[in-house]
Amino acid sequence: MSETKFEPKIIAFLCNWCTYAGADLAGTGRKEYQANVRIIKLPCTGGIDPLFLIKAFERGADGILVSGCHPGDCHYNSGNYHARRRWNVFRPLLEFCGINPERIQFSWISAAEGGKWVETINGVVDAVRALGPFEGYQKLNTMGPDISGEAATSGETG
Amino acid sequence: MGKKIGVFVCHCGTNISATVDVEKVAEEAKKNNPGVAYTTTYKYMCSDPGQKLLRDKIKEEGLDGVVVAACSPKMHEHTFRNAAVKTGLNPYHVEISNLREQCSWVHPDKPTGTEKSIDLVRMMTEKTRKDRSLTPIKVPVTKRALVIGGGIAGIQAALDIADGGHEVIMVEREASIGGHMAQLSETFPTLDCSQCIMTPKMVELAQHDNIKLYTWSEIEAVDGYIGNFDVKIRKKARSVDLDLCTGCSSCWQVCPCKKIKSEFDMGLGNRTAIYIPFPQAIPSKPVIDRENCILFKDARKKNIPPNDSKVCRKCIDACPIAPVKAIDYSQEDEIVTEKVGAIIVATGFKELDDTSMYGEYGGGKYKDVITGLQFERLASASGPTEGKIERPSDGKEPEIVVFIQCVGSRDPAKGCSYCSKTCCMYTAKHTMLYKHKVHDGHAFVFYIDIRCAGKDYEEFSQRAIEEEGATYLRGRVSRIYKKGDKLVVLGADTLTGSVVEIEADMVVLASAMKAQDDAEKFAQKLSIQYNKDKFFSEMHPKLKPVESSSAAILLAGTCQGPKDIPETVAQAGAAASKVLALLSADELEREPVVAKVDRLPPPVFSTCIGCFYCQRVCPYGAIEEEDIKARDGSVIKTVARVNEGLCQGCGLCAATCRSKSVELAGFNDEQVYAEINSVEFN
Amino acid sequence: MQIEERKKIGYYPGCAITMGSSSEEYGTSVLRVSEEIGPELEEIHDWNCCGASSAHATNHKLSTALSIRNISLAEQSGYKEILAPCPMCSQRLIISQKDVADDEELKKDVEDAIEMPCDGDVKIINYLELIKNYCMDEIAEKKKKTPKDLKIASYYGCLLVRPPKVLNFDDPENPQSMDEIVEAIGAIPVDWEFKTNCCGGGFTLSRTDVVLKLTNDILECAADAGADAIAVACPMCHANLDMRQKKIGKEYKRKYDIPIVYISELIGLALDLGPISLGLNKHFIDTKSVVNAFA
Amino acid sequence: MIEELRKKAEELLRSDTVKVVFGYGEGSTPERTRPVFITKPEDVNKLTWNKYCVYNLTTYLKRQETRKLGKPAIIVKGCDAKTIIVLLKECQIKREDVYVLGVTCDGVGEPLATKCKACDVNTPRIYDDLVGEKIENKEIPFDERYAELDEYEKLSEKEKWDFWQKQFAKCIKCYACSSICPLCFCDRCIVDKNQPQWIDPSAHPRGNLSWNVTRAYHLAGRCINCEECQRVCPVDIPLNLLNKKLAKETEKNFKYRSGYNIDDELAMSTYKEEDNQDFFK
Repeated sequence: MSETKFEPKIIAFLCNWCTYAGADLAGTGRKEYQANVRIIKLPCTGGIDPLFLIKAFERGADGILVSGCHPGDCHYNSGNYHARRRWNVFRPLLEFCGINPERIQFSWISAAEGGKWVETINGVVDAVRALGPFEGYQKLNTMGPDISGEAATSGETG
Repeated sequence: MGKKIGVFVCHCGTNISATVDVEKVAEEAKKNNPGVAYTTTYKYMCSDPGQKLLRDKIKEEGLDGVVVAACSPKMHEHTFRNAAVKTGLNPYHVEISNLREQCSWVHPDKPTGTEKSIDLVRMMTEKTRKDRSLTPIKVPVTKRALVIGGGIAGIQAALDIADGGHEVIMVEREASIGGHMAQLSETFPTLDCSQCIMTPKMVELAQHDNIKLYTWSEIEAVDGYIGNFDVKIRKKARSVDLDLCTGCSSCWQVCPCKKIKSEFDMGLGNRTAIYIPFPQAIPSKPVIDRENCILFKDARKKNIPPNDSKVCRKCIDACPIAPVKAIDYSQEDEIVTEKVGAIIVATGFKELDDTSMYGEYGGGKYKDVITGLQFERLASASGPTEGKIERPSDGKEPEIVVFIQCVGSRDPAKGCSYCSKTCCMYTAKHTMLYKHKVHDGHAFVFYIDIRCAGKDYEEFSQRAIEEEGATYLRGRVSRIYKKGDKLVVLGADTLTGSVVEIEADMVVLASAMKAQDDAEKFAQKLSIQYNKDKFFSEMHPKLKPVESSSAAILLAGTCQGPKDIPETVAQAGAAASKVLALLSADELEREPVVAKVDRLPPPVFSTCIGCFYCQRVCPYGAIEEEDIKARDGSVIKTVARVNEGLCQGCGLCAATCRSKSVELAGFNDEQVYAEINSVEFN
Repeated sequence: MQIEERKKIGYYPGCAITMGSSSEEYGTSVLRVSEEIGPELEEIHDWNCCGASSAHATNHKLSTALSIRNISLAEQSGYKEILAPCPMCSQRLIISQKDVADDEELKKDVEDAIEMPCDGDVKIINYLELIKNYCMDEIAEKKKKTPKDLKIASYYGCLLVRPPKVLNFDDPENPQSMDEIVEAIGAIPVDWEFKTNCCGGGFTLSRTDVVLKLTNDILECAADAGADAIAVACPMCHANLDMRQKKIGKEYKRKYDIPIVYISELIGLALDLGPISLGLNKHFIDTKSVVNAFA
Repeated sequence: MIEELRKKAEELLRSDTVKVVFGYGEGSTPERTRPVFITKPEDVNKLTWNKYCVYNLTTYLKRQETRKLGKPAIIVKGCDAKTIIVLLKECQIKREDVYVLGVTCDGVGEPLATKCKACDVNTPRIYDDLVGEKIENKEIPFDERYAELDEYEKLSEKEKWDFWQKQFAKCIKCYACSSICPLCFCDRCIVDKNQPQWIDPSAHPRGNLSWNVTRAYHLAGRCINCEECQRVCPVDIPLNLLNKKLAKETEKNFKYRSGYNIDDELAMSTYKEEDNQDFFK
């Protein structure tokens, strides 16, 4: 990444059964896409707490993608439906606080949709690149006393 | 002291190393990360020498956490975790960083790929730091099976399991086992008599030492989980003591209520109020139909115990058993509990009864418009006409019969879009049975398509057309109306593009196979899924066709979707074999990726506040309520607890919990936090 | 309560039943009955053709625009409901309304053409719906005459209940609403088979032979079921069954003398309104037997 | 009405139906009221009722110290009664363990509280006994109920961000908002969880956004709009705007209004197959 050009950092929260496998399939098919994404795998989109997304923004992510199984395909029957409810309220809340909804995107990508994964992730990267860095949030990090991630987890064992 | 983590970066031949500088990735993993005690790269980590390297280094370096940066965890997570186990390291301290499918193969630019790989390895290293040891969950197995439904599917499954040496409980809600197959006259494509092949199986089941049969009984509730179900069975009051009764028939011969429509004969014949559904019934012992028996009617009207009614006591007087009669008017429903390890659901189908749905076919008001099963009873030698084809209205032998296929099937306008699969074949069979009995008669068949895919099926339907002379017309029937004593059938022949009008003596609707009326309620009792048509859903449409969505609950026969007898029997056998495999072990081992609600020392006990959102969202009913009690037995608070046997590890509960009192093992809060926190942002 | 809820309803006569046209007795009797038992009907100002017949077969956009213009006019006058007694009209209006709701582009074109917006949710109802929704209690209350042994075959024809997905009115295969109205005025509804069969309306001028066969089936079935008269709610059905009855008889060698009456006329008779004011003198088949049954 | 209230309270205490009555008492000035906890029948004259009874007493149902007093009778306005419904649904109280003494109300506060401006629960929707003339509950159209949000929703993205940053910057993390909230009843708030520490508990601007967004989100489909959080905020952050926004989304998307119907499934614990998914790719 060059110093002058802004390269957004995207964190993607994916369900194990559909979208993670879809991203694998894109790999098997050698489908090239932009390298800005860091994937965090969870069993199900239903297991994604909005706190994860808040934390990702707080850490400096410029954009977030949440992706899981298509409605009706959830490995756990209804996890994605519950997740959809959650995002139905969480997304407008962030928007209301002045966070551009393009920075937080949702998709259904099945294990067979390697192509859709590539399209989606490229779409997210392009959209966020157009928006520019999420300075608003990132500025908060530097205001006031600095509490780094490490210090915040000081409760760890050992 | 922190963990000692080893990072093993795989070249995967050149699959990874061509576009990722693996050496640099290994080097960076160590840099600024005191927790990483050892890093290396290797050509093929998954090869035997690669695995040996992993094992050796775990031992040599004393590693208690491992990151393998290689292909997708879906490929070799299992391989590397197993390798770790051999060294004594708990497998859940091994994590995979996906450098191949999600990096080297998709980012051809080497610096870019390398940079991303460094990030990915760091994320996994941080997650590994928070990994905890997990032990597989062991679940004991009750070595008995429950089969719900005593049709051909249930009978086959029960016999297979019982022959395999395990006990089987069979529950059938009707008074006899046999199901729909016992009602059929002949079966396609061989035209052998259905009862001739069915009855021996019924007898075998009744006499099997390993099978306990509950007829006239229904499932009240199912609790528990794989290997450990508690089943409550409602034994409906039969009014007849099965142990005392010999089935001598004295009682039903004297019963004065003779005009009750026989369910077994699809309403075409009559039965008495104390009755056996059909002569070959198993058990061959009667039941009193309390709705229609005049004694019970009288007791209800006067609001007295049935024993006090004096209106009619003919059956009990006729009962030759002494000193205690086999008939007992005061019998009540009884609930029994059985423990089983696995359940086969074989609850079958219901034939569409078209009273309201098909107004254009008379909506049930024409006696001579009958359903497929009714035709089976007409054609059956044991049926109400003893096998003579006589139309219900006046007993006349019909000279022209019109068969209409796809009634209630493939008809989205009526809300049923699926194909019932068996009707093409049974309609062809009906035309043959009809022609065999009424030689001068003429059979017309209206069809959409003829779907006879099956061994010898196509030949069979061609025989109906070519040898037996049934006239097949491709088109739908728009209306049936009565004209004199004829039924005028208005239809289209789409192959000639003309309108067809047939004056028929009788019309047979190839009625659809529908899910049982109470299928939805039943599925909820068992926590299994069903589709839009209320047929129970299989776990996977291809690879797990007999498993339901709940572990150790299997599906057999038409409760899962329309199918014919051979298919039903095959599926029942498959379900039985799954049960036998399950019951072959004393204990089951399950992956420990399950949720857990925290428990803390007093006075907190648990941060769970007992709002039970987790319970409401759990797709498996795995969240239970637990009372935390003081020494004196008083309840301090009621909190949630996860039943590990039921939990499938989706994490819905954890994400729903506002106080984060529930965590999912393997994906706990600290692990996810570490992953998010370790992404390098500039 | 019901009186408060009741508002003026926009009345869309359409070409067939408006004053001076072939089926004016339908319109006349509808208005006459509503004067008596409500609800108040008000003719939509400046209404035009509904776009049925030739228009909808040749130019979808034109026919939609024609229909929508009527709806928009009604909307602007503040009506919440439109009564279109002719089922051809009510069906056209409803279908156009649905088409526009489903197709943004079409909506824009139509709005441009009629120079009016069409956003409202005015409900279009047919005559049976009007009676069922607003008048059943009033009929029971204000009924003055009960016909003696008058057996009526309710004939719905094709348009009142079809296509069911769009109209969503009554059971498309075995409708009951007209039978219930017949029963409410004290006549006897007969159970018969041809309630919803086609009368051949679309072929009335081009293929009279087909029409004769279809109408004969209907008349024959009604006669066999013992009907004294056939009740209709469609000017097209009426024309085919009434006007052609003699010719059908000749063609199929059976003498028919079955009065074809509008359901509105029957209600009017039960309310003791004058037969002439209801237009009962304008039929080809003499309606005297029906009128006399109310004596 | 005050007399009736006192009489009812006295009866309840005398008959030992309840051990304590949670009510409003006179405050230090005529414009103030304070919560009172009456345990003796002779003290019922301390109870009062006037337009300054703004706050929601149901918050005392979650507090250990007031729970210790035994079975309470609690005085609730129509708006407060909604809390009772939510607490019942969320298993925090048992119906038989609380005696709900409803009062009809045509608005409180001077000037009139915001929550009263589009009130459709003048008469409580749940109660054991009702004091005051029954008022027919109005139906208020959706738009009118959420009219307060209009001016904020109209803002541009940047204006919204700036507005809220200015507001959140004031936050001193005193947690008065969650302490007063009758529905923030966790034993351990997420902000107090430190392994890991999801939300920075210090008065740092970064934690401020996370805290305030999370607090609001945790009330999604639950908040009954009593506005207590906003009332007690020492730095005047308009917290209820966030709650109201979520209530609006919940109602719009799931046709659910918290605290209105005891038979409704809790919005965030259920789903419908036809739920909105327009924003999914």
